[in-house]
Order: sequence, then C-alpha cells, then structure tokens
Amino acid sequence: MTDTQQRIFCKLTSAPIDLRELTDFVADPGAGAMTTFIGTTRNTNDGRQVIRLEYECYPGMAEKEMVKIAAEVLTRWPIIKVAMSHRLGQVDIGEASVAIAVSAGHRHAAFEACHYAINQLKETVPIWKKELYEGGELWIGSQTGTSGSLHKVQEEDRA
Amino acid sequence: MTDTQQRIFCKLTSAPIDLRELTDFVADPGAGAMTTFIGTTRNTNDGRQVIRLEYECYPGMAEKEMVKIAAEVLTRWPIIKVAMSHRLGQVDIGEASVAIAVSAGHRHAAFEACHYAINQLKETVPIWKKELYEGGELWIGSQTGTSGSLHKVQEEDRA
Amino acid sequence: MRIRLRFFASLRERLGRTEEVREVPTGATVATVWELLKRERPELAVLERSLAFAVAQEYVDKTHPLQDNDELAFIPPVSGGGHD
Amino acid sequence: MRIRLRFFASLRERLGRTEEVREVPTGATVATVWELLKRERPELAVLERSLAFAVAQEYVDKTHPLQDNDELAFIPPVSGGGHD
Repeated sequence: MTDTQQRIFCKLTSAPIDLRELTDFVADPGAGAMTTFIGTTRNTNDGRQVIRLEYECYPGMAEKEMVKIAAEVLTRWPIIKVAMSHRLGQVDIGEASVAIAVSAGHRHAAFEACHYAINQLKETVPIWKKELYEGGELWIGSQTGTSGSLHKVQEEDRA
Repeated sequence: MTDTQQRIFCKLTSAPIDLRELTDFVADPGAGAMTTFIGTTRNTNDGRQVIRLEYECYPGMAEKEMVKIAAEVLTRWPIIKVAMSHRLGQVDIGEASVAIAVSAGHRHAAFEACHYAINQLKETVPIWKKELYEGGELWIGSQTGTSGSLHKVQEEDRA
Repeated sequence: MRIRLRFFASLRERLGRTEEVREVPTGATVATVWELLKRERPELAVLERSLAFAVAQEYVDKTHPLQDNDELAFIPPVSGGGHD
Repeated sequence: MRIRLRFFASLRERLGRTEEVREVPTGATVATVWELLKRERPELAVLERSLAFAVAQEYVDKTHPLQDNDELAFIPPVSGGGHD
C-alpha cells in the first residue's frame, strides 16, 4: 500500500464536478468495489421553489478539513483510495455540489466509508450555501433569511 | 411520481459498462442525492492471481430478477430512480462487472437502497462468473475447480 | 409430458450440454427430474445442497409440480457482481 | 497584539466585511474578541449558540488563547453538500 497522501484526492472547484475524475483516481487493480456519492441541488427544499445555490468556503481550512476526513476514513475502514470534490460559486438545479468516490477490496467498507465521509463533510468542512428561492434567499444552516420570515435553524438530514 | 417502469433501468451487456448511462438515467430535478456502486475485477482473490473473469447468465430470467430487485427498492425506500447494469462475457482486471445507481431526495435512503440492491443481485440474479487464475479456473460460488484442489464453496462478502 | 431442461455454469460444464428436452411422466415434480438426473450421473449428488431450481424463469422449490412444455432450469450458486 | 479576523456567509453579510485586523490586549482569548464584537454589534448575540471558531485554520473553543498575528475565523453553521 502506498502512503496516505497518494491515496487521497481533495478538490474545491468553481467548475462543474467531473465524477469521472474521482472514479479514475480511486480505480485500482486491487479494488473489488467502488462507491460514489453525488449531492445535487433540488428544485424544492422545505417547501421553497429553489432557483439556485451559491457556495462559499474558508479557503485553506476547507481543503484541510476535507483531507482530514479522507485520512480518517483510510484509517477507519479497509479502503484503498478516497476522492472528494466540492463545488464553489453558483450551482444550478440538478447540478452536483459535491461528489465522493471510495475504492475498497469489499463493498461493505466502501459503502460505510463513503456515507461517513459525506456526513462528516457536512458537519466539519467550512463551506456554506445560500439558497436563492422564489421570494428570497437564505443561508442554509444559519438563522438569517432576507425575507425576514425565516428564523429557524435549517435542519439537514444528518442520518 | 411517474409509474414504476419509468423509474427502473436494467441492462445486461457484453460491452464495457458505462457508469454515465446509469447516472444520466437516475438524474432528476427532485433528487438531492445519488449513490453509485461499481463492482470490479480484482487482480487477486483468495490468494489466487486472477487473469480475468467470464460471466454467463440465464437470459430472460436474469433481467426479470434484476427488475424485481429494482422494483423492490422503489417500494422499500423513498428513492426516485434506480438503474443497474451487469456485464457478460470476458471482463478484464480492473473493469466493472456490475454498476448500480440510485437517486433520492436524501442520502440515507440512496446509500441503503444501493447497498441492498447489490447484496440482492449477488443472492438472486442468475449470473455466474468463472475466475481464470494462474494455474486453473473456478466457477465462483460452486465447488468445482479444474485444478482439482478447490472444493470449498466460495464465500463472498455478504455483509 | 415434455420438459425443457437448462443447465448453467459448473453444471453445464459437467454435463457438457446447455439444454435438453425430456419426456417425464404426468405428475412429475422438479424433484422427480432431479432424481432422474442423479441416477444417470451419480456425481451430481454433491451439488444437491447448493442447487436452486426455476420453472418458467421463477425460483421454485423441489416439490413444484411440472406441466407440459415447462422450462426447468438448474441454478448453481449464483455469483454475479465483481470481487467485492 | 494584532489579530486578523475573518467572517463568512451570514456573518460576513451582517457585518458587511470579509476580514479586519484588530489590536487586542496580550492574554486575549477567542472569547475576548467575540465579547468585543458583540459589544459593538449587540444583534450578533443571537449567533452565539451556533457559532464555531477557528484559529490558524483549526477549530478551537472559546477559551483558546490568542497569539500575535493569529488568524481568528468566525464559523457560522456549515452547510456544504447538496440538498441531501
């Protein structure tokens, strides 16, 4: 097995996410299983008609936190390689905001590691999204909506 | 939601598997999450140096069993679409034998449905693989090895 | 009645054929045909434990009664998917 | 000592700036700076419960002591990923 750094690929990009770039990175002759996750922009969220999303990050720290997650999954599961890519700036409906790919000898580890990675990314990586919807805009995860009527903390699916 | 048949894509093919065909099928403006699974040919299995795999199926029944699995996951989880493709004939090391893609509103359902679908496929779909390795060949899942020394039932990762 | 038998994978290789059509007595079940095959080829007995059966492309158990023109498939342990 | 403050997302919009450099007394902690900001902008108090802090791009708690030239970031609830 090569060293940890060669088994990790993390990227923040304002270009559309290329899933193939991630699956090519994690492909390995020793792999029997590969799982991927793609998080996309829905046309509705919590009853609002979504127009698009806008992402910003804390440059530097966001990459570091992504690499931490990748390194952690390499130690927690018998996986071969992990790749994750997150988009910044404007993201239209149906487009991918984030993609993760994991390769492993066996599928169980590949599924668990991929699911854990996206859960952690949403908990710890300093990236924020503003939802532009019909009638206003809203920082998801914050209490601030410009419509003035949205004051609850947005609850994401943490399951 | 459209009817069940329009939410299912199943394919058996002797051409290389095109993951993009599956992700394009399951993409949906109402989807927030997409998961994929790709099963590949490892260069080693159970200590044997694998040269390649050869797949055969029970034509007709294999498709029917795949569609049954797809229809079942649509009823068991809140998912939007499911696509699965399985390759037949010769498959070289590192190439995909099977791919599954699932789209859903939320990621938890997408992961569970995709994991369940591959587990079921390996249990019920009448497809068989013969492993050609250095020194012999072996029907995986059977007790028959041409080397004469392999008599145990191959245990796959069922987890 | 006439039953079409189908053989796959290891069983196909052992028997050296992919299918055959066989005359069986009215009232025959899957088990009847399987016992017939084992009588002709005793070495098939080792597969007993792991073999499944399908009639008209649906899994059935051994007690399933056959009808004229049924297709009966002998299904060795399936192994679709990659090395995962 | 001099501390660079960084603001993101909703906090950036509320304050109308992405960063600032501030003089703070030796011995100041993350909490010292946060209390200072709240005194200037009392409406920030509602964020208290949900805000996280990072110094030198690592998460820290409020008691973390600051050093000259540290970068202190105020992190509103993160929300990377899609609508999933």
